[in-house]
Amino acid sequence: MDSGLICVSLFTSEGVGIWIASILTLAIYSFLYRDNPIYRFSESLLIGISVGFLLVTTFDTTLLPKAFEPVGKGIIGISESGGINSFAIFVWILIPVVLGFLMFTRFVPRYAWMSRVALALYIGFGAGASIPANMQSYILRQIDATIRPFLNIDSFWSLVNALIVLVGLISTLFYFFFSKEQKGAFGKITRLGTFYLMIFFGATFGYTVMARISLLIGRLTFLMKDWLGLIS
Amino acid sequence: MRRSFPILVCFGFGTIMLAQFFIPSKLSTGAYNEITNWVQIIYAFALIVGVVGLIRYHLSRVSRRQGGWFFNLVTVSSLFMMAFLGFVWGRGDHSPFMWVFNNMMAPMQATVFSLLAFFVASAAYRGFVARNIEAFLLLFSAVMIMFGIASIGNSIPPFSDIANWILMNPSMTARRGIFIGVGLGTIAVSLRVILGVERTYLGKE
Amino acid sequence: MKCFFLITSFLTFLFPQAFAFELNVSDQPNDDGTRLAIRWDPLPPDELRPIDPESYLLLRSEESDGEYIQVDIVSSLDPSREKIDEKLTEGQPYFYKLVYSDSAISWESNVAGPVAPEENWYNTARTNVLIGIIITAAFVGWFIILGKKGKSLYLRPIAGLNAMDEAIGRATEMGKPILYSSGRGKMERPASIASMNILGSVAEKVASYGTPLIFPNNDPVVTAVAQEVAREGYTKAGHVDRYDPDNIYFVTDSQFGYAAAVDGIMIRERPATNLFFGTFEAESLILAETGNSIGAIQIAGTDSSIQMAFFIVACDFVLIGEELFAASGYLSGDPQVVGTLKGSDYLKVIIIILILFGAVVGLLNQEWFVNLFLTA
Amino acid sequence: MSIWEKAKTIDRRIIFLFMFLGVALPLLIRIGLPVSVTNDVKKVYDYIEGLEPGSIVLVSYDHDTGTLPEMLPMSDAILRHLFRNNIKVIGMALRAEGTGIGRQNIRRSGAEFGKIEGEDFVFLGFRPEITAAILGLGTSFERVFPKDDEGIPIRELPMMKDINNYGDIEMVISITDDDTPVYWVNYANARFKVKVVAGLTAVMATTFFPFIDSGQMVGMVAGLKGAAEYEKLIEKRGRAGRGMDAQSIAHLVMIGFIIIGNIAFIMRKRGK
Repeated sequence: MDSGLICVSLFTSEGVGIWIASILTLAIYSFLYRDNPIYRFSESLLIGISVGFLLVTTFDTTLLPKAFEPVGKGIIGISESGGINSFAIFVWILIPVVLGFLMFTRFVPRYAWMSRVALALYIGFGAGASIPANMQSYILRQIDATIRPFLNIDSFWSLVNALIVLVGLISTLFYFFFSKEQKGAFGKITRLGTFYLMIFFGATFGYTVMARISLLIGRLTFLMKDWLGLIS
Repeated sequence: MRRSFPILVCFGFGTIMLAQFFIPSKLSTGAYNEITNWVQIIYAFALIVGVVGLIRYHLSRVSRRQGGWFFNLVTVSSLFMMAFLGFVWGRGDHSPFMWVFNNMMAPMQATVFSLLAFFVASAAYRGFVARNIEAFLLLFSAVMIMFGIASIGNSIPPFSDIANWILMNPSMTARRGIFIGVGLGTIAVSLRVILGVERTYLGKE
Repeated sequence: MKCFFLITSFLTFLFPQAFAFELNVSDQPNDDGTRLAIRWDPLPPDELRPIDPESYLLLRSEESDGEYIQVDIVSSLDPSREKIDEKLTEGQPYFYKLVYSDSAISWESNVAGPVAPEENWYNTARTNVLIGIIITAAFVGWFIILGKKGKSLYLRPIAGLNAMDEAIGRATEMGKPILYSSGRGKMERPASIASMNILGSVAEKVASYGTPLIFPNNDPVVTAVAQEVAREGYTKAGHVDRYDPDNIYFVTDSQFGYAAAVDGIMIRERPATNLFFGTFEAESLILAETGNSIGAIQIAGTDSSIQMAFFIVACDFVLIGEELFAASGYLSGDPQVVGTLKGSDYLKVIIIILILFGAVVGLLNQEWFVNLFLTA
Repeated sequence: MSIWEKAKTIDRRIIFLFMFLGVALPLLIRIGLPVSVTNDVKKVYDYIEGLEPGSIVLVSYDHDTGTLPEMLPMSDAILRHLFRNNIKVIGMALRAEGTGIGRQNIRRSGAEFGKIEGEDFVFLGFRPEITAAILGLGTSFERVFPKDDEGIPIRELPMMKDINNYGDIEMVISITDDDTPVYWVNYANARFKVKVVAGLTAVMATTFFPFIDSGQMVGMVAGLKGAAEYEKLIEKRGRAGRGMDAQSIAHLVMIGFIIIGNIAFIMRKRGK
């Protein structure tokens, strides 16, 4: 065994940090036993800190450089040159900021509908961008990946594998048919599709376990090594 | 106006985003950059609205002394503390803001994440029971992968080979099937949104 | 790429002196007119064969005998033998040359150019995506029109959706709330839109029963939309008075802060039913396992293939993949939405035919067909 | 209620407890589960074992801090082996974040074996632009790194006196979480015939099998498991062994619970 329990000193900035992090870590783990005020405290703390963190970073990285500073510059531009050009630029800069401020109409029920203009822009943007992206990576690329192996069949087993993959894809796609009842011969194919899906779900679950356990190893190593000094 | 104008905006920006994918010209890339900028700005304002709502929610519970109001107070005060640290001393590497991030926020998040190590175990115990063929396949492929990839089975050739084969063939192809389905579903929803057929998100009045 | 490299090096091995060294410049296609592609013959040129330097300088000028500035360092081993020069001015002609010099020798290639970058208005490399979208839009659009005419269509049952009424009813009987979550998805994701549609139907049902609906959010824009959608659902059911905006609120955008918060809400409010619809990430199982521990009926649906696996293991019912997007058609019965499901079925038939055909053609070594699906 | 009925409604905290013990105990107490050494790792070990004392090996830290938990046990084990065999080490980094990691790692391991910086090992620091750096080292170390990480001209470092280019070193070890070794193989190995070894994350391993088959790479050490194998070869169990033990035991605990759950299910079915 190693040297035994030697906690990190409480009298350095680093030490205080390790102590606080360790206590909060234990507080979260206490949830595994049951809900309790200590967990609830750390949960509330985490929510508050994370929102504060988000607020500051959003202000620093988006609102200030992309909204307020350009507007400020626009105003200076108008007051200095006063031309129609600088005014047009200013209006252009103002559009997203105004749209953003429309979000605040949500607090006034009568004008709340105005915030929908901003939401509509936001959602239209997402919908328009997602169509080609999905066509490209979720459909064309998947077809390509399924049929490309047939170009390089060099052994009996590579053919068998390519066929297993082909049958799997087709039966899974049949499973997703909505306008046809899953019975008879068609039902058998869709059932085969569910078999493939189950293998995928099992494999994904099994494969992810390793990464999740690594997280726990990481936290326990922190507690036992950095804090308690149990591991050399 | 209240309803048709937002739908028009949605149609307009949806079409621009769709078209710019195929148009490499300067105007198109410029529009793309400008719109993503706008979206970020709108998001930032929505966030402020969300945070204001959040603070109102917690403060009203505190002022009404509702059950557990102390914890609402913890949330609001830690939020203000973090904002204060960030706005006064900045976000530099050695700032108090980053100290709180490194010693409080990051370890707590990592710990919540690591709860999954426990939850995968309890979910597996309950869910991996061979009630029928489907459940058996789910169980079988999970155990083969766990044993053959991450545990001592990795050193025993047939197990690691079987595990890799499952990952690369049947599992991969089912995932492709899901991808294609999700892709089609996504495109259909997006088309309905752009065409104004799907308008639930706008509510009514 | 590796294969290409092998072939070219093999060729230079066979015919080392066959060609005089040449540098080429051409417009980079499918761009906004700011890029040029510079390509060169295998290095080294004959004159430098004895020393075979590993790097050369690539120079650019706006006039053939003007001042040249360094653009890049070219490695003699770079198998692509190509550099893309960026951030140029559209319409401005440019000249390029490759040079090497040391104390003993100084060498210059031919001057390539002048070539001016051209702006393009259509990306030819994406034609297959465009055709795919046109076909998809045609089918979806056609069935939306059919749906408008009120043609009713058969839909196969989906277990998770059939269970929805029962799950809502159970919460009502037990006098407990229903918890809804759309996960980590931002509002611009179509999965979030699908989730909002489901939320609308759920809100409508819940309103008539008077069961509280709690929906903690991870994204402020989702909060804004969800409040609208829920209010609309309550209004449709004729109980707008029962709508409580305080039950749909933004919690935090931190992934695990959100997971911790929803876990806490579950343990304290004890919902009888948990509904998880939208884009989920690693928090999926944290929510579903806690939900299971309080004995809630759980129905989930997500577009994230990995999280489906966790929901399958931990929830009572799961909408797999595309079923999430189909849900709004099932729940609302809107013939236009139902129509698009039919359209999507036809598209699947087309994809299956393409795959079968592609497999046969692939076996016959017809690479051109497979390459039709290459994306750039 | 039979025991099998009880198994159905088992308090999940019992499962949590076993998972906790399954991870915590192997971290605290060395179990030393059998680790079978794969060929790719053995090749690396054998090659280093065959080097003369005083030979020079270049270790490049080509990864970020995010993957540190997976990479650190590996670099520790390899450096221990090098220093134990009195091989001199040149450290460098092709990734900015690798600079701090490499500097710390090499100094700590060096100190462990009483090695002196400048004589037994050096740390040259970070260079961007992978291709140019790797090619440049082929002509002259001094041209790529005129000064070391501390700003000392490398001509003044006793160890670097006779080192001009790859010709004067025995091998390159790239410790990385991406495909940087492809560059080392394509430029340093193909052109200057220097031996290349990769230390990789587990997920990257499959990418590099072809390079080992073709002999372009001496071998590789992949993931926590590869590091554990290396620890076994140098007969010094460290954190990789512990981590692997914890992984294996935790997985076995899970599989055990799944088996119990299924036995209980079968017994309940029989009972009915």
